[in-house]
Amino acid sequence: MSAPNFTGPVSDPDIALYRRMRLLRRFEETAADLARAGEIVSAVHEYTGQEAVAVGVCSTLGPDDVITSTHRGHGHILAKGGDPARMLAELLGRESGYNKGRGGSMHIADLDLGIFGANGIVGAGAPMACGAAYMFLMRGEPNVAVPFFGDGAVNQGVLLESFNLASMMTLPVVFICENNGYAVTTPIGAVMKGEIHVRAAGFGLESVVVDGMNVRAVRDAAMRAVERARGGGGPSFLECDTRRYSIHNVSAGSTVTDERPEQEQATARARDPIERLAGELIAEGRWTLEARAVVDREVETEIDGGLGFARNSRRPEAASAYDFMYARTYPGLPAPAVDLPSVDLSGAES
Amino acid sequence: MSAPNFTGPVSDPDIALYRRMRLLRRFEETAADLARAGEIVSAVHEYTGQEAVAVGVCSTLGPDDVITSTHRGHGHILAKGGDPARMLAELLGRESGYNKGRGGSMHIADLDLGIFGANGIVGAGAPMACGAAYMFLMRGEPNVAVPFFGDGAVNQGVLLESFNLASMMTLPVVFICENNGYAVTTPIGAVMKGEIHVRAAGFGLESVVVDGMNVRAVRDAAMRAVERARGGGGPSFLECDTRRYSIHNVSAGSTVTDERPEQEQATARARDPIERLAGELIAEGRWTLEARAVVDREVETEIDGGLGFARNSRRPEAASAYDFMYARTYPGLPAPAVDLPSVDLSGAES
Amino acid sequence: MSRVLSYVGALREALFQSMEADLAVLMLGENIRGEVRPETKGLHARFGDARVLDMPISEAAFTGFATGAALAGGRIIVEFQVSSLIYPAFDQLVNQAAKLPLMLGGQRFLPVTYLIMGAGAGGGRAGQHSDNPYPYLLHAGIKTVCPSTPADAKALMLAAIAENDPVAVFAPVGLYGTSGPVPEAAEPTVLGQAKLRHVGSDVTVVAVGHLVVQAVALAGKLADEGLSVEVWDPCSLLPLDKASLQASVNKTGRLVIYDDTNRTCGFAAEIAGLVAERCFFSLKAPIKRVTRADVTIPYGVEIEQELLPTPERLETAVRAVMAGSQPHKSGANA
Amino acid sequence: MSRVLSYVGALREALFQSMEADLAVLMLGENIRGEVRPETKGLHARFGDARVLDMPISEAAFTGFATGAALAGGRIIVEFQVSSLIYPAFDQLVNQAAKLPLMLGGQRFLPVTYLIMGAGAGGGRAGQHSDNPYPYLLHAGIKTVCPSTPADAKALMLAAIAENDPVAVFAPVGLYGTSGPVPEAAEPTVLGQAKLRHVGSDVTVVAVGHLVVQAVALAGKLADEGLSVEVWDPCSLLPLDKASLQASVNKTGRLVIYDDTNRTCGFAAEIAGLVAERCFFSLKAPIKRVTRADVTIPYGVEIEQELLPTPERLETAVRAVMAGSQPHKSGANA
Ligand SMILES: Cc1ncc(C[n+]2csc(CCOP(=O)(O)OP(=O)(O)O)c2C)c(N)n1
Ligand SMILES: Cc1ncc(C[n+]2csc(CCOP(=O)(O)OP(=O)(O)O)c2C)c(N)n1
Ligand SMILES: [Mg+2]
Ligand SMILES: [Mg+2]
Repeated sequence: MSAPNFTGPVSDPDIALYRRMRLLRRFEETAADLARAGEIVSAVHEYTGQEAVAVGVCSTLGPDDVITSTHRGHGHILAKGGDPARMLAELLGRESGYNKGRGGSMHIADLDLGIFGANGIVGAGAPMACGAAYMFLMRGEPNVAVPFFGDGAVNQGVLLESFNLASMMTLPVVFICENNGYAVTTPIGAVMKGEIHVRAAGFGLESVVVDGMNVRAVRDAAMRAVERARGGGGPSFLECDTRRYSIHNVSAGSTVTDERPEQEQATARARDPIERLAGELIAEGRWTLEARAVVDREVETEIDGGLGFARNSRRPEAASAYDFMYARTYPGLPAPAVDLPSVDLSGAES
Repeated sequence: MSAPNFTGPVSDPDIALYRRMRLLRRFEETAADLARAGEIVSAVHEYTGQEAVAVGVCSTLGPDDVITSTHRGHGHILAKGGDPARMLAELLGRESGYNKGRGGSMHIADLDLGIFGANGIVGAGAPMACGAAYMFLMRGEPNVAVPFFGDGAVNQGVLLESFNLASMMTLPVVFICENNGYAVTTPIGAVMKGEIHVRAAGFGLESVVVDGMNVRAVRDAAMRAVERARGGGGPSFLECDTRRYSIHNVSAGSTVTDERPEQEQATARARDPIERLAGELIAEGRWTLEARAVVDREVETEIDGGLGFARNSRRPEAASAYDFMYARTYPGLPAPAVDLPSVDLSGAES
Repeated sequence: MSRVLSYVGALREALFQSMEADLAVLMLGENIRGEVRPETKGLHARFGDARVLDMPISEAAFTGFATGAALAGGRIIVEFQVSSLIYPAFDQLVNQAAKLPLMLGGQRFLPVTYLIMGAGAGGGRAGQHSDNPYPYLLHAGIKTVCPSTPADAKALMLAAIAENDPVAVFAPVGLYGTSGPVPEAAEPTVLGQAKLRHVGSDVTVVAVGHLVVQAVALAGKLADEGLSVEVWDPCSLLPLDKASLQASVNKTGRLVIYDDTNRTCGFAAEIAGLVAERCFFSLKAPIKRVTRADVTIPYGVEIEQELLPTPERLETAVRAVMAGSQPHKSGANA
Repeated sequence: MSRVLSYVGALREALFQSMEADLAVLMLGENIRGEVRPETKGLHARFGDARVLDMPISEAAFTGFATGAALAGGRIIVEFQVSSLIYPAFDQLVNQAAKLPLMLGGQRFLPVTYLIMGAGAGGGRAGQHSDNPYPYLLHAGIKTVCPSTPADAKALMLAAIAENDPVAVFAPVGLYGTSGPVPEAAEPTVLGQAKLRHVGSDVTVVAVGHLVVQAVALAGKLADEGLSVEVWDPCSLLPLDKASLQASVNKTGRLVIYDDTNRTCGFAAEIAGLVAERCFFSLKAPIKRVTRADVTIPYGVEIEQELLPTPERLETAVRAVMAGSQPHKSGANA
């Protein structure tokens, strides 16, 4: 059970899982606070509650593997090894952010870490993962591509088409469905009949359900699917039963309340993936409360440091607003918002 | 076993099936000839070989039921009760055509017969069938909606989304997949793994496979699905194993040859649905060769009459080119191809 | 009788009154049964499951569903909760719904309204949630309105629903914070009628949606200097009130177009083309377009502003056409 | 060395030479392994399964697949076998591929070419197969070329594939029957360079794709009458050679745009807007657009012609701008 991209102070891989989940949790709580306070200007789709999925899955991946993510993407990016400082810088719209302040919450990417980006459009990342997986296959590289998406996405045409692409080409793709029961306010049971994993199996995907609040269960299931894909066995589908703790998203001044049944939320919190793993590790005698406190403090320090870095970074210069639209620009391309010089410059001469 | 929309000279419903299949066959051979000769200006996607599907399915439908069709639509429309004369008129671009010469081969429709139209875009009719089915359900009407589509369509997002719509709302929809093995030159096995009906079942659709070259088998399977839908039992999916006899489409001057294995074509023709039914009826002692010849001649007469009608009909007036774009037009809407009056008319005065 | 309603509240009232008045009216969209979306709050409680439908995240299919339901006798309102969600449904919009009536040779009407919420940029909505995609629908010939006041929001929404053709209603996010007097009665307006929001004689400013407010403010400011700006609000982008536009430009002789969508082949290009064709001899100065730059909207709010039409740029353009009415000589600008 | 090739044969040669030259180049599309499609005939036999991919009828997914493959190091050519097939893929084109480079803050290039076959109307292709949808892509900021000769087809296709951004290549169905000299060597052209197809001094005609041929024929005919028509072929619609367009209009003082796509917010609108903005003081007459009507193309070939840009209408427009250089007085036209 290796965790290729989880390096750092902890040597027990399960404690590394804890640490990473804790990082996701505290990052996201911090981001949500910043959004409520208006320091992050856009809405933030909080990942809290679902940490076991991103961390369990990404613990089986290396930097040459690719993920695509969603509107609720911070967790995936951190789990794949993303730097919280550069992520916070992106959320604050700074030049030092992953996307130089151009992307924001829904587009954070680190191509060098195989993070092809969060995506504001439900389901849209999956076909890109298939394309990357094809390149791996074609070049004989043992990498895999892992698209994350929610329960709501399984009704989106482009995702369903992607199931077929992966299946027909025997691509090294592991589809990860985070079934948190809702798309905004709409329960999945109201917009589909039957089970998500059954639908996926109908496309010829090797398909299983796993407890998405149990990081070791997710990791083990993901490992099987990833090894299968690396070995040429083709695509699989992992339905992770999970819950988000927060409302759909948070932003400054929002008055939206949670419409989900209270009991459901209480039950979800009782399954908290972070507390669960910590409790198990301590019960297994592999860890102590004190050691946990040390890790928690390290995480706090990492986030605080990241936030300091982000806040101290500069914002993009106004003059750079046109940058990156094209790899190559041409005279007059891209067209500006106003074409004023010509008012005075256009002449009757040829 | 009623055949609600098959009226006319034959009282034995199975002979009515024969007659209708024969009509489809001869209509399509005629249309293909007209296309090759350039009298029909557009390409024609020949339905020959697949007659048992359209006829078997539509024999279970009445005029209040709805179908949506495809680029290969003539057969569906005739089977649902379409008038060959008005269809030929449409193919020749005449005012007396179903769509007043505006639609052509890929858009023939008769809303009064519940024919929502052929469609030039693969898969695009299915969601419309779902919408019609919803209106039936909402108004408490016992009608069903039946989208036809090919094997190639089962990889198209909007069709897959429609499977879910029908399933989630328990709509009275019977999806008819005509699996003729190919999308243009691409075999279905090259663009998907596994079975089409299994994929459909994964969406919660009641799903069966039927011999699409056996009209009575198709009819019986469709009847079960249609009755189920009328009774509130929800949607089903019928995969019809069939073959088209011709190349993908025919048009004047085309030099495209058939790339499919010759043996495959020979086997398909040996399963000819029309010969099969005729042979069975005669073997069952319900019919004679002589009676068959009479029916065949009637069909010939009907087509000849239709072609005469079409050829004698007038073409749309040039001045009517802008008609039907909107239910309600406005000054300047729709905009014309050239805005000449204003060159001389636009003045400096207000 | 008028009361003050918010822009979104006015849209909501039009939905309620339309559904009240005609049992054939259904509404479908994502999450519209919940209480999160202000434009549909209470609609489900009032009209029930059969007429208020929560859709799966299947924009293409539910757009086609609306087409089929309309052909089968319904009068359907489809909500897109974000403007860019028309893209996954694009084939069903521009190649199906927009074309069906003609392809059918007029066999049926197609009464469908597309309500496109949250159109436009602002506040870090970033690349994929900042579009104002009406030029795509205009090019496809889909009737389109973009109301700029709460009263118009209600009247145009009512008119769109009553129309027997597909109509797209754009609700700019830039107007969500506004409110104003709205008549209680259900009084649909006639499509294709522009409004003069400020009368002037020196230059015509065509402004759309939330930019109308900004243009009127500028007109007020410049009036103090003796510069007389006419602000022309199309209200309905297709049909377009060409006669009234021509009248305005023929009067002022100058035109600036102030429009918050991409420049190339945008609405401003169409207005410029129209006026260059029809009012040429009245024009005293070049036509100026103040639009978005043709650049994906970045997240950072400071650079975002560089790319959007701003009142400052509008003012510069207005002053430029006033100054530029005399020919200047110099080299071409690429 | 040049030989005569057909238009489609020239495109095909560019595909072969690009794949020959760079192992990273892959092509994907529907039915491209078969022998039906002339532009890819023999490609699969030559380059094999790994580099020539037959795709399922999943336009959205395979467009996204190309994006992902490009981010992972490929240089991808995507074929749409009919122009309207960009609609099911619209989100992946305009909201993903077009925006990714900026949203990523420039982390990667996106070398993808969209080859859009059979664009345009003609011969009963009817409502859903007659579109010429480049304005949609231009509005989205996607680089777009529309070659009008076999030589340009090859040179622009090579350039598109070599470009490190998404580029759409439109192959008008109206040019399928044409042929002409094409250099054997792989010589990509530079994007954004227009060509004067006929030099003149009285009026500039901007013509696109298959209409270039018609415009040149008309220029020849009118030359006999002493009317000197300049035919300007943009070749590349985005980037656009604005400098050369301005030079031409500044010389002639008159402009007619001859473009085979819908009028409203079309390419002709953009050209008119640009010239009304930049060459105003050179203009001697109203700008005229000869385009399609904003009407779904009907099946019947006679009425189809009523709605398309025709040489007759072009001639009328050219004569009108020549005559219309003096102001006329009368009422406005709605
Ligand atoms: C194609 C598309 N449709 C709708 C939306 C608006 N939207 C954003 S998130 C969301 C809900 C997604 O639900 P799910 O996939 O279950 O993910 P979750 O939010 O639960 O993580 C919706 C409807 C969108 N961004 N893209
Ligand atoms: C969405 C879409 N993609 C591609 C095409 C081009 N096209 C027309 S028919 C066809 C093949 C369809 O195959 P299938 O669905 O099996 O029907 P069949 O032709 O076999 O009856 C294709 C690719 C189209 N019309 N629509
Ligand atoms: Mg969810
Ligand atoms: Mg087929």
